[in-house]
Amino acid sequence: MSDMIEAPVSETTDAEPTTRMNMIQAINSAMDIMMERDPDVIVMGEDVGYFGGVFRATAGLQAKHGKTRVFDTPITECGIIGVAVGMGAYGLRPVPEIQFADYIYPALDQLVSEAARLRYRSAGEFTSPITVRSPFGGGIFGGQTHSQSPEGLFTHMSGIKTVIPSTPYDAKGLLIAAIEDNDPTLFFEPKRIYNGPFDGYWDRPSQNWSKHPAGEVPTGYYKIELGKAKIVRAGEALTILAYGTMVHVCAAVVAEAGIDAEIVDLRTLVPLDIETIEASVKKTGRCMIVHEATRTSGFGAELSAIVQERCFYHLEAPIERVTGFDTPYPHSLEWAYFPGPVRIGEALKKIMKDA
Amino acid sequence: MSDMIEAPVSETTDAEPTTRMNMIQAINSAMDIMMERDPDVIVMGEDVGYFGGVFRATAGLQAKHGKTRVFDTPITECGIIGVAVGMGAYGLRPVPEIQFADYIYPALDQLVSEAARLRYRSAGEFTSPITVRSPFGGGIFGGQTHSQSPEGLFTHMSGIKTVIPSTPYDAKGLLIAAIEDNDPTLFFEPKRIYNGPFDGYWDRPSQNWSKHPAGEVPTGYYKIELGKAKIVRAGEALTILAYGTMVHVCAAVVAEAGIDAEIVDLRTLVPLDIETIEASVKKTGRCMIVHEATRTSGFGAELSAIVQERCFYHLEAPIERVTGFDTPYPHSLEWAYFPGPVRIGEALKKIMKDA
Amino acid sequence: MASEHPRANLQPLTLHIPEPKFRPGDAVDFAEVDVPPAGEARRPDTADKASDFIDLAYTLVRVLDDDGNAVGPWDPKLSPDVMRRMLRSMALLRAFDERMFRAQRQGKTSFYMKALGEEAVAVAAAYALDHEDMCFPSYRQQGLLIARGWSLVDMMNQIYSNTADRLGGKQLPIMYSVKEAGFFSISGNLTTQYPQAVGWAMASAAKGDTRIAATWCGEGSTAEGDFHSACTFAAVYRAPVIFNVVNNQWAISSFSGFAGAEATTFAARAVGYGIAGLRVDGNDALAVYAATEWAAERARTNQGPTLIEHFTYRAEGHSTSDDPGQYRSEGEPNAWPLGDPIKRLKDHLIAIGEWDEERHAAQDKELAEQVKAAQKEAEKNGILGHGLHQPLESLFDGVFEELPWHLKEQRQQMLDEETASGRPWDRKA
Amino acid sequence: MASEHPRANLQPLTLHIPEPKFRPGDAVDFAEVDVPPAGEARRPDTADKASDFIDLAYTLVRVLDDDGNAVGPWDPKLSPDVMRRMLRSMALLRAFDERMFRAQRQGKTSFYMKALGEEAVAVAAAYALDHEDMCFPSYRQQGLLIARGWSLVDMMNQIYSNTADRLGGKQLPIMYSVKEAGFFSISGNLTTQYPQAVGWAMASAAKGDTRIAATWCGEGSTAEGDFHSACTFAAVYRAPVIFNVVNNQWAISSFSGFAGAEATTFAARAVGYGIAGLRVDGNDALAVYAATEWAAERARTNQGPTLIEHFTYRAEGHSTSDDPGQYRSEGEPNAWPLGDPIKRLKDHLIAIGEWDEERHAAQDKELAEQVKAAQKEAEKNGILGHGLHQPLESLFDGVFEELPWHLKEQRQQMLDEETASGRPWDRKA
Ligand SMILES: Cc1ncc(C[n+]2csc(CCOP(=O)(O)OP(=O)(O)O)c2C)c(N)n1
Ligand SMILES: Cc1ncc(C[n+]2csc(CCOP(=O)(O)OP(=O)(O)O)c2C)c(N)n1
Ligand SMILES: [Mg+2]
Ligand SMILES: [Mg+2]
Repeated sequence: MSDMIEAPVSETTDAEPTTRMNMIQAINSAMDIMMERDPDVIVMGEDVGYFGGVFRATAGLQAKHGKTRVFDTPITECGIIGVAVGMGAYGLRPVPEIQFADYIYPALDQLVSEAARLRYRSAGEFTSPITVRSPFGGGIFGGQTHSQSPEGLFTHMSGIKTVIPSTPYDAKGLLIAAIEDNDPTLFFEPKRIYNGPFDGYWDRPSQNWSKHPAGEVPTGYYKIELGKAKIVRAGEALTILAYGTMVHVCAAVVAEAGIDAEIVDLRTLVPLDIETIEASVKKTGRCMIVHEATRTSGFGAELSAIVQERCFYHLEAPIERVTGFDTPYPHSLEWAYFPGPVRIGEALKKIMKDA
Repeated sequence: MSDMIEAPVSETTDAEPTTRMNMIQAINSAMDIMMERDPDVIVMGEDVGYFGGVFRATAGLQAKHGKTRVFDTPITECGIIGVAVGMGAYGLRPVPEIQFADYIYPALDQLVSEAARLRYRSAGEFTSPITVRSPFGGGIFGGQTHSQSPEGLFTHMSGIKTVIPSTPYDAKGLLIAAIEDNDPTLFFEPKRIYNGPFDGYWDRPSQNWSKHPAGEVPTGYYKIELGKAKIVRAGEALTILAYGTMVHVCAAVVAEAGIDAEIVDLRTLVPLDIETIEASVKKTGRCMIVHEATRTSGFGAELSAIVQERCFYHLEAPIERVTGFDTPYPHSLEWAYFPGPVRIGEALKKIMKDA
Repeated sequence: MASEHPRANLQPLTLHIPEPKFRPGDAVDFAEVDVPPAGEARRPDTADKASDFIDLAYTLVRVLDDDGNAVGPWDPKLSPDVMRRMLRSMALLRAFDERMFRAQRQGKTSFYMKALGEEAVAVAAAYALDHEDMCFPSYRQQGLLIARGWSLVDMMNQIYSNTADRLGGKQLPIMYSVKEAGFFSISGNLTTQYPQAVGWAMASAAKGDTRIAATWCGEGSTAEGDFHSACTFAAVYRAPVIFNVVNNQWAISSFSGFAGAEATTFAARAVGYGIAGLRVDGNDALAVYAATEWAAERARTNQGPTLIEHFTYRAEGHSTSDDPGQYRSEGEPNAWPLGDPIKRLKDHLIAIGEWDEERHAAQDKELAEQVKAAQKEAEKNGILGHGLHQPLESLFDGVFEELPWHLKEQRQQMLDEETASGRPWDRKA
Repeated sequence: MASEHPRANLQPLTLHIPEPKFRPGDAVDFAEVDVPPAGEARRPDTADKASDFIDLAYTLVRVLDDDGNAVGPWDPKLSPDVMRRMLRSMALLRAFDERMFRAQRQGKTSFYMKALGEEAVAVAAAYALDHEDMCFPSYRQQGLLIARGWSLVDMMNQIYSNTADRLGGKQLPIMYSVKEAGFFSISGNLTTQYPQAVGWAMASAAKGDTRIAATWCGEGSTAEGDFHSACTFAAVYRAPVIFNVVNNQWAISSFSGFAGAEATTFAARAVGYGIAGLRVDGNDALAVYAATEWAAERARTNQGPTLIEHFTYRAEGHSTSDDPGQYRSEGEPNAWPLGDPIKRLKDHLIAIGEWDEERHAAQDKELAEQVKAAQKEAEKNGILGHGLHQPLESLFDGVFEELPWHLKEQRQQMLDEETASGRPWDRKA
């Protein structure tokens, strides 16, 4: 399936030289480059310092940029974000890590009531140019508290942006854009595909980024504009909206099913690239939305609502949501929860029924 | 507008005698009765004890039921909910208050990762039969942090129920049902209509519950099943889905516009009364969703998505969402934010355009 | 393992619920409040280790004695001129509060909060800090702005959410933000400013800057998790920050026992983290000044954070939405043993021959006039609820640096609504 | 106000970033760790006020000396029989950990966490508590279950998420829930159990019950806001709860300095709240027992909460996902001055003539066999990833007491998916 995703060269502003990176390395490179370019960028979080993070995303950064710019923190997500907001108000550009997205809830008040609201309530006197990185999503037998996909929550909160990459190339370019952005951004990293794209067939051998075109990543600086989706597969039969891991799962299913789907990788949930979405759905007349998060009030609900509002008269079948179930993330039945190829395939059949 | 909302007698299980209550009194009565019936019910929260709550919802309860059962707490929402979870695990049935829904975020981890997940993760060994009461919504010049409507967030969280009354009668019956429920329930109280129904015309004189049929409330025990919506106005032209304050605003607008709308007061967001919704939309072919919360990923998104999925072939016009804007809740421009009669009226025109 | 306590022999447990000494109708007697004599507390060197002066978390640093003398090692030995300016700032704050409280009662705005009886806490701290130091206040430290000479008219514009409100009517009255005066945007959510102050201080230290941060919260607010996060971070990185806990005995209707005051002092929290802690007579402007100056000196010399409990009393209701007569004895404010901070500093200046009652009365009159004039000026820009003071479209300003398409659409929708409606809003008001 | 510190004269601030003494490759010398002699700490009466024994938060309660004697006022004077049972529980825990760690390495489950080197903390506490007292553990107190005689097979079933897992495969391995053994459901989110324990204890007190609660978290986890909420609530209502802080020096890769250990002890947090605090040699089972017994006595007599810091050392990696060789010196575990808790209790029993090396070796062999047998038994019920051990539809059990329609629909959807698919899952596995 790796060659189903287009090579990304066109977006690169400064594309040479390139090298093979997995998503962790690409994320690491984005932080490294931004710390080189901007002395105000600092990296902090639980275990991110000497050790380099439990997923190694910050490996080597402390040794290179020093302890004052890359450091471990106390285990208080509330404190991590609160302190980052204060640093942002001073003029720094903090990149805090929340070790797992499941642990972001203690920080919610500082994110929602503070980071997201500071510019508004102070009429721009103070801002929160912070980028919160956090691995999210399941499929790693992580159980209830190492698997959640809470991205939908943040899309309901005015004043904060939400970004989710699906490849090393995008991860680096988007993370650089997020760090440069002057508003708070949540950067959720699909940990299931840190090492390689996952096609959703958990019982098949896993792949790695070295054979994927988007695993070829410029070593230098480049960025991908926030708010721009990417059509990873052009098609006419239906539009599939997805992000993160599910982009790859959808691509695999579509390939196996031999359906001419247009797959849109949203990349940024807020602000959403409505133009790309609208154009695609108006063209295909059908829309499927796929995410791993629980169904009710997940971001798929917003996507469905907005597509319906804008493309009502073009729709030839009901918009389908394919999602995780409305249960906590289980351990042993992880693959029964996961919106994998079967669930997507069934929905595809349904939506294409009258086509 | 008061007589547009049906008298609720049919639902009363033990309806005599009744008396006039505003919503605060009805809520107070529900707690009082449950404390009388069940020695395990306890009430706690900031200022709820001696003083009886900043909105007086717990007035008199401490004097009557004693300090060990009704007490003030330290100002830590995380602690209030965490302690309530522990009490629930012991076997009590706590009814904690969060003073304003805007202050629920520090408690999010205890609500989402603990209260909502305890039954699941312990396979039923431990449960969280807690009912979290919290005033929500704006229209009282409360500014950014006394006006928010965060209900949508909780509907995304498996394992928790969300209930929102729109009348004193419902408030009492639903609160009793929530307290008796063995799962955690968020009970959001639309503070704008504590004293009387608000029709959205902020520049007209305000009403109070004494003239509204649903202000006639049984003094004794009764409950309203969770998960059951209520048709507050039957109609054929379109279906309006709303809850809390917005039920009254919609009723007023519909009356002024002379449109034969069917207004469904959801009353419980999770679990949703899909039967009533589906039947109504299939009948009318049009659906408008109204809430005060910010638009993107609000509960209206879920409603729109689910209605579209189930009623696609019956829809004669796009489903319209009428909501607050995607901004923080402002102070001076409160009425520009509020989805009042004009916004609703414009949407009505749009949705009825081809009818 | 053996159950060594057979249950039948055990006494039933009981739950302790704190109860304040006095409720409405009770006669008040504060004799149990421990007030050590002024001048008694020792003053450690600012280079001393926090563990060497733990006792200071359990006493009261006091400078002004009952006879108006400034005594003991904490006497900051301020010039009469500085003290007169502090006195003036406190009096101005009180006059401002009085007038704005009344303005709310007159329906000119939606909300107000006074600092009556605790004027010294913010004002004296502002004098002891550098103007460049950054303050992260709660909602009751308007004294910082007044002491830093910020424009009363500007504050009132915010209170009225009027056309000249720099915050564009977006915030609840009194939730100021004044970057120019080193005053961070006030949040409605309690204690969130604490870790933010630590972050600012850490940033300052990381950059080799010389500015420090100071933050304030009420005793009730210390219970929030943010307080703990802040203290932990500050202890770990030795952040140059001053934590002020304004223990004014009440948190809306809940007395300080519900924040833990029955068990120990709030300054003792510092001991728990191994950081410097001081307990100060919050109604003694010279003590507040001295403690702040000392803590600032520690911060500036990389000795790290200091937590100062200001022992004071909230002499008014919590806010204009509150009626304290419902839950506490009306005798409390007057019986409070630490007196009135303004009167105490005034008495001292008089005692040392640098002030007199006549000048004070004249000053009060002058300040009342000043506030009145400011109010007049501010009201030219409008009062809340009377006309539309901000362009409707400004509702969307500042959600993000740049408006994304969906907010542009919503803004247009709002403008169309207005056009379509008979909405009685005057765009130009 | 005058800026009394012209900026130009000020020294730039610096930010302190804690650094552990030793990193990979460093030779380890723990000479700086202050280890007071066993028997030295005084033992206050359980009725004493917390403020009367603040010193105990800064020392180490120790009973077992270097020669295997039990000395001083904290000696709980346990019968040899009880001590032998404690020793056995600790050895069983170690054998269990070893085997399950290996099972994870063999791919039989997804995750495991050892308590190596800190066995005394949970085991001795379990012996000192009543069986009916309620425990709110973190993920490293499996020793409580073992000491309370809970079934190893049942624990392993949970670790394997197999057909006999009472938790239906819903939880990560080791996240036990055993109501019958007074062991609360473990959460993956750190420190959430702290306020829950307080709530349980408050409920017990409100009901006039006689049972108390105990809770545990790591030193790293004390930084979470929940810790603070819990201590505040417990102080305010004098809840009958024991707070245990297991200071094993490391939080994954972060040494205790990032939780504030450079500034003070973790037991000192108790002082901050005015509650009782003890600092205990966590590798001394008799000291842990004595401290827990003392704290339980306080709780049972309405003296309120006690916070006990257990000074110990995490001798293994954080979990099977961790390689401590990446961030700390491999010499640390062996150099740790407080020794091995099992060896220390064994030496004591030998010193008093109640045990010998031969019996110990025989017991170790017996326990290894016992664990092996249990493992065999448990594996009959399946291991993770090999077959479907739970009915698919059980995925939906327990989200709510009763399944609402939308979950019923989703359950049906899932079953239909399975039917429609060639999914290689054996429904009956
Ligand atoms: C997170 C949060 N919870 C609750 C409130 C409601 N509230 C506003 S002020 C207040 C009391 C604060 O008391 P204290 O900290 O003592 O400060 P004081 O008002 O005495 O200055 C409360 C409970 C809030 N604003 N934010
Ligand atoms: C809220 C939350 N944040 C972060 C984590 C990730 N995490 C799991 S264990 C751990 C370290 C805990 O260290 P400590 O409290 O010292 O306990 P120990 O592992 O040493 O027993 C961290 C950061 C988590 N599980 N929950
Ligand atoms: Mg107070
Ligand atoms: Mg640890």
